[in-house]
Amino acid sequence: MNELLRRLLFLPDQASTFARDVDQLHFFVILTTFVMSTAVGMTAVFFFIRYRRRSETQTTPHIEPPAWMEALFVTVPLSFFLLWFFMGFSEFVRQQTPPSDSMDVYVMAKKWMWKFAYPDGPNAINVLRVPAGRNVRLLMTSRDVIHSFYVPEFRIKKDVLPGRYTDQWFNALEPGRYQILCAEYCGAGHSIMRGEVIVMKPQDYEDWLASAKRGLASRQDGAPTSIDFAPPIGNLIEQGKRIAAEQGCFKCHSTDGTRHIGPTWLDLYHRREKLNDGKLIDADEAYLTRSMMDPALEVVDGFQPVMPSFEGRVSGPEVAALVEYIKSLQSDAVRTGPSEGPAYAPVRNR
Amino acid sequence: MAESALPSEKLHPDREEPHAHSAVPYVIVWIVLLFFTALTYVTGTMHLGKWALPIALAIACVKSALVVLIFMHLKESSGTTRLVFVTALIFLGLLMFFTVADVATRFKLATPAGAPFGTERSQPEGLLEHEMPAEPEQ
Amino acid sequence: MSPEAGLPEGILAHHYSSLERQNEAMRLGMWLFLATEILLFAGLFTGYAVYRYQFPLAFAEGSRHLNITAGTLNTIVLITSSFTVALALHFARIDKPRAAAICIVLTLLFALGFLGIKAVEYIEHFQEHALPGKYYAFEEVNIAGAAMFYTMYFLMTGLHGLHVVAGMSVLSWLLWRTLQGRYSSLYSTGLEMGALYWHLVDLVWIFLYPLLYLI
Amino acid sequence: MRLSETDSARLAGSPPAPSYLEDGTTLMSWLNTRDHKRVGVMFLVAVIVSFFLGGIFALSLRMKLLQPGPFLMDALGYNRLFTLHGVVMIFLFLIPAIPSAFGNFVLPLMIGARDVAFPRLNLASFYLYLAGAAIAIYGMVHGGADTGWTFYTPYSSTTPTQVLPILLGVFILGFSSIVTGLNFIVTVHTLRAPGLNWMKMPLFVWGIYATSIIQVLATPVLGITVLIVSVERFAGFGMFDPARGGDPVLFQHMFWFYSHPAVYIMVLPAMGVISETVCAFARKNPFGYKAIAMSSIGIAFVGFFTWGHHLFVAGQSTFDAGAFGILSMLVGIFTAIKIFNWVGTMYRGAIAFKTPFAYICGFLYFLVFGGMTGVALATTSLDIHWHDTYFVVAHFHFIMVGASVMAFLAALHYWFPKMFGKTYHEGWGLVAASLIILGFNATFVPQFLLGNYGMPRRYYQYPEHFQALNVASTAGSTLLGFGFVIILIYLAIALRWGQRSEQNPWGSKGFEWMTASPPPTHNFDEIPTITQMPHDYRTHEPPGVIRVT
Ligand code: HEA
Ligand code: HEA
Ligand code: HEC
Ligand code: CUA
Ligand SMILES: [Cu+2]
Repeated sequence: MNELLRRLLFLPDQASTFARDVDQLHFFVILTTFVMSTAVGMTAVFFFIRYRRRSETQTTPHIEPPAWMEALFVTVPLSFFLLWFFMGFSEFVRQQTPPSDSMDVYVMAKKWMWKFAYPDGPNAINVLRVPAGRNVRLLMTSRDVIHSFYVPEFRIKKDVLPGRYTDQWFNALEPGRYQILCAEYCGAGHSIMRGEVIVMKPQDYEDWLASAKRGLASRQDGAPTSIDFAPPIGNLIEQGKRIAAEQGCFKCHSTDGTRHIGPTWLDLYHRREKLNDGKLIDADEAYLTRSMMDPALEVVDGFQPVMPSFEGRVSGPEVAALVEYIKSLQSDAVRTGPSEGPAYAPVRNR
Repeated sequence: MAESALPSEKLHPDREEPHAHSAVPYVIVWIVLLFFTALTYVTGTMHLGKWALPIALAIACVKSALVVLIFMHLKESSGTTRLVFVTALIFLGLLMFFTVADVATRFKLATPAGAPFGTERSQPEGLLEHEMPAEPEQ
Repeated sequence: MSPEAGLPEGILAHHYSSLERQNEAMRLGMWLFLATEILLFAGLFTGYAVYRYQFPLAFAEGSRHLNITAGTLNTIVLITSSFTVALALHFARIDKPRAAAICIVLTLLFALGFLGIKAVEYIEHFQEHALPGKYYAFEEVNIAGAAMFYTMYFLMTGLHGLHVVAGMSVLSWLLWRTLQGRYSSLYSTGLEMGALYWHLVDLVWIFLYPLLYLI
Repeated sequence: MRLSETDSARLAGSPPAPSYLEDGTTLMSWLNTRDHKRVGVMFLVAVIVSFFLGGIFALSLRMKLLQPGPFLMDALGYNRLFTLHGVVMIFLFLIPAIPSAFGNFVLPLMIGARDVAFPRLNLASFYLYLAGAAIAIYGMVHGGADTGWTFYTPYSSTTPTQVLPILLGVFILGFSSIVTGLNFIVTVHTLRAPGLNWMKMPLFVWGIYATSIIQVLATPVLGITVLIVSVERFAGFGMFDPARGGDPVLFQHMFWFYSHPAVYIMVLPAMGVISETVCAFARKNPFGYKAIAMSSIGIAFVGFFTWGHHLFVAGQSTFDAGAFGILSMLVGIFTAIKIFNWVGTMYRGAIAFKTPFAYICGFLYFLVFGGMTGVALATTSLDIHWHDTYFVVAHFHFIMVGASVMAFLAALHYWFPKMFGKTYHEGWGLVAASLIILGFNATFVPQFLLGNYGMPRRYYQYPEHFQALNVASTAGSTLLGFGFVIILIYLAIALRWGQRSEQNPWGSKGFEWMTASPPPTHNFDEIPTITQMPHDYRTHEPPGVIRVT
């Protein structure tokens, strides 16, 4: 029965612990909807047939409904509606309350990609790997505008807002691959802001995590996945990272906030950078590019003008990739360490 | 086309405003308003902490009630106009109530300390990140 | 047409059965309009409430750095102008158009005074860079949410200021009509409407004053 | 039984007054009119033009969605199109459609008034509408906006498209809406004919009255909201900008505080139309007059308490979600009361199946289905899956097209003879009606399924497994489009070459039929005194009673 209705209504697979419960109520509500609208429509048709106008001068009796009937009009729908509300709301509260043993993953959304960071391990772009059968809590924020993290098979969705964290949780039943869709309009790339949840056997997941920690993760997720729609922008960032490594930028620049020969790239984009002549400057794309082409022109306060010019050494697209990569380095995107950062506060009432 | 007016509704000048012949109530109200202004100023500059807001709002409500009832003649107006005014206030309260309730009942997680400064354009002009004062505990 | 003796031409529209009806309609319409004004400000009050809830310290700090003297003075000025406009209507209704006109002039002067004081305050803010949103660079208050306090401050006083200006234009027009002798014990609805609007401007300020300056 | 006989008997000798259409035919006599009927007609033309404009946008959207990949236009083009479609359909078409066009025309007639309370303001409302439309269209031509009709921040405050003129246009259109509402409330309060007490008022008047309450009380909040976003865009005040400590969810609260009640602005007048027409075609008194009248006020009031159901997954607190969830359930009840009473009205009636009646049947079915899916969406846990998918799109098109547009069409056909004194071709009317109802189902039923399937809305490209349903939907929308074109054609023919209609071709006892069709400029030679309930079909007496005084 469940399977039949699910297919009839075009509902996707039920791949999380919520899905079945949500669908059950869904069937109840939608079937009632069908029954009621058909009943109303049919009654109208029946009345039309039964009470056709027979002459142009026909008169009709004056009929007022008895009070009990009006009461019925109120109480019957109301009891249905309230029943749905209570059933739905208890389920809703369950969905909004992550269990305390959840495993945390940080999600950062930006135009138009998803970034995942595990508290103790790697980051990944557009691919979220989770073990089957574990409670997973996503702590989500956005870099720019509102996005919404949606996995139809899990029946979960939650807006991802800039400037604050939202959370949601799920427990995937079976290993498999499921699409992540962005469900809040966020601009030209909204419809291709897709990603993938890869649900793995718990053991596979542990293996992957271990290998990722050994530094292979970036290679794994950098390679094109089976999702053909992976937005190019994700690749641009990966490219930038590669170029930076090839050009030796990392000899002088760190990406984790530590000061080296050059300033760190972490949070560099749109930083208000103070130059050695005391001027404040907004580290926008133009400035980043200038810094590569003519580093001596604007020297950051407290640093030596030792950076070589890369004019002619990196091509236009490569500069773009580098800038894109630097832009992607934002501290709350890549949060490492135990998940007790600013986002973490135990959910109350538990 | 006034001929068509029903005879019972003949044109006649305003005959409301029983008190309209005296300006005394206005003067009294004015003085009372000034008094309350002084009162709210005094209590306001005392910084009464938790009580500051309720007291200030209570005084403001009394003041506005005086303006509305006497200056704006709502006291003598028809029931409909009163209803209009009250409804507007109800909806004002409604918007404020549920919106503030939302912010007030969000889980802590949703608004982590300093969260508003968690994004790229976050730093106030002229300050570098490490110079930024942390948001005080509320 | 058989208007009451002395009633100026064209006051009673053709589709009303009596002047009383028409006045009632005008009054109801005006109150409905005032209701829309209240809800217009409702959005800003809600914003204020939300951010005050989120940044209590910044709002306290911000409000302490406003010029309380100016604010209080403005409150007194505005309340008094409300009083004079009420008197204007009163005098018009007891057939003293000269007195009414003088009261309106007084009201206009008070309104100008209000704007003047407000302008002084604004200039101060500009000098301190205590400006809203992205322009905020006020050295003395530098905690999270301080810019938001000034955003709300400028939005609320700005919108209120616009209403003061609108009210002044209405009052100037009413002054003209009063001098023409349009308002008398027979008919004073136009003036009444203008006065109602001006009282609303005062009403909004009665709340803005404690919310912005005192807490 | 026609009033014109009594009229002419009484007025023997004096020639009948010219109709409002003949009272001056120059352009200026229209543009500078104070006559509520002319203002109504001008609004009618304007909203129909807007509807076709929005419809063309809709068809282009549907054409693009034939293919999952890029097709016909680029992403930005698509995003602009659905924004413009939403803005035009809602602010330029549906909100003014019934109140400003038909409300203006028939409301004063129904309450036996010579005009609305403030005729000049009424004309001003029309010009505000034109000004708002002009500015919005300027924005559309110069790049359009790509925010969706909801203008969510911070997207709307940062996108480089022309959001500002559109916002400004919406702001001005809001004023137009407020002015109309204000005018109607005052009209109903002060200009009812003698004898027409509140409990005798036609149900359409109740519907418009309730709508006006919402227009007056909700629209200002939209005004201030779009104003703040505008300030945000050109001056960076940051009230909704998270980078400056602002809360984007606050914007959503303020937006929906207007826009949820606004959906009742769009449906209450439609319900009023149905209350009138169901009585006229079933030739029956309204079953449960008081229940229908009072539930309009109920919707207007409780409709203000449910806005948070658009924010269930937006990061609103669970407390608010629960509160708004249960309050949303209460609104449904008022609609249910109305539906059951309309069906009850048909009981033991004398039903004539004319074109408007076809739309009534469509309306009933679509409103129940659309409304109940609304309740389903308000069921918090279900909304998580459905939010911002095509299920929502289908829900609101079921109500806004399935119910409101059907009611608009019913009104157009029912009052066409009243407004223009012409009759249209009944056969073509029924053809178009069936085409529309069929096409409508074919367009939007697949969208429910798409939503279930998980297709988010505002998607330019979509995963391939959604294609079949999208093609079905597009096919349906073509049918729908043909239906509307047919209507346009036969009504245009009727206007030009149609037969003169009788004063009261439907034999209706709605009070607006008390006077000639089309009515004279001053509406009534004598202000009637109302002694009976509207739609009292126990006798053959003409609607209302004229007492010579
Ligand atoms: C005219 C327009 C209109 C109307 C009248 C409604 C009416 C309702 N709407 Fe709808 N809605 C929209 C237009 C409308 N809506 C739009 C435009 C959106 C999307 C906006 C956007 O995001 O762009 C939307 C979105 C929307 C959402 C948000 C979905 C989401 O984004 O996640 C919700 C959620 O609760 C909702 C609920 C409701 C409810 C409960 C009603 C109720 O008023 C319905 C009441 C009616 C009934 C309930 C039917 C009659 C009942 C019976 C006959 C009872 C019989 C039953 C039994 C006996 C069991 N609507
Ligand atoms: C009153 C409101 C109203 C009305 C009447 C309609 C009418 C229609 N709407 Fe629209 N719609 C909205 C309000 C409305 N819509 C809103 C608010 C949104 C959300 C916007 C947003 O996301 O911000 C939306 C979004 C929306 C979408 C989703 C876009 C997306 O999310 O990506 C779609 C897609 O199918 C759609 C389709 C249609 C169709 C096919 C019609 C049809 O009913 C239209 C029928 C009319 C015609 C077809 C025109 C008449 C005929 C001609 C012009 C002649 C030429 C044609 C032929 C000869 C075939 N609408
Ligand atoms: C020899 C060391 C060195 C190498 C190699 C180097 N840089 Fe730098 N870079 C510096 C120093 C030192 C500064 C700070 C002084 C200045 O602004 O010129 C700097 C500044 C910058 C800035 C401006 C940073 C800020 O905080 O304003 C950017 C952007 C930048 N480098 C990019 C690059 C890129 C891209 C590469 C590789 C293609 C690179 N750098 C390679 C030393 C280096
Ligand atoms: Cu991200 Cu839509
Ligand atoms: Cu809603």
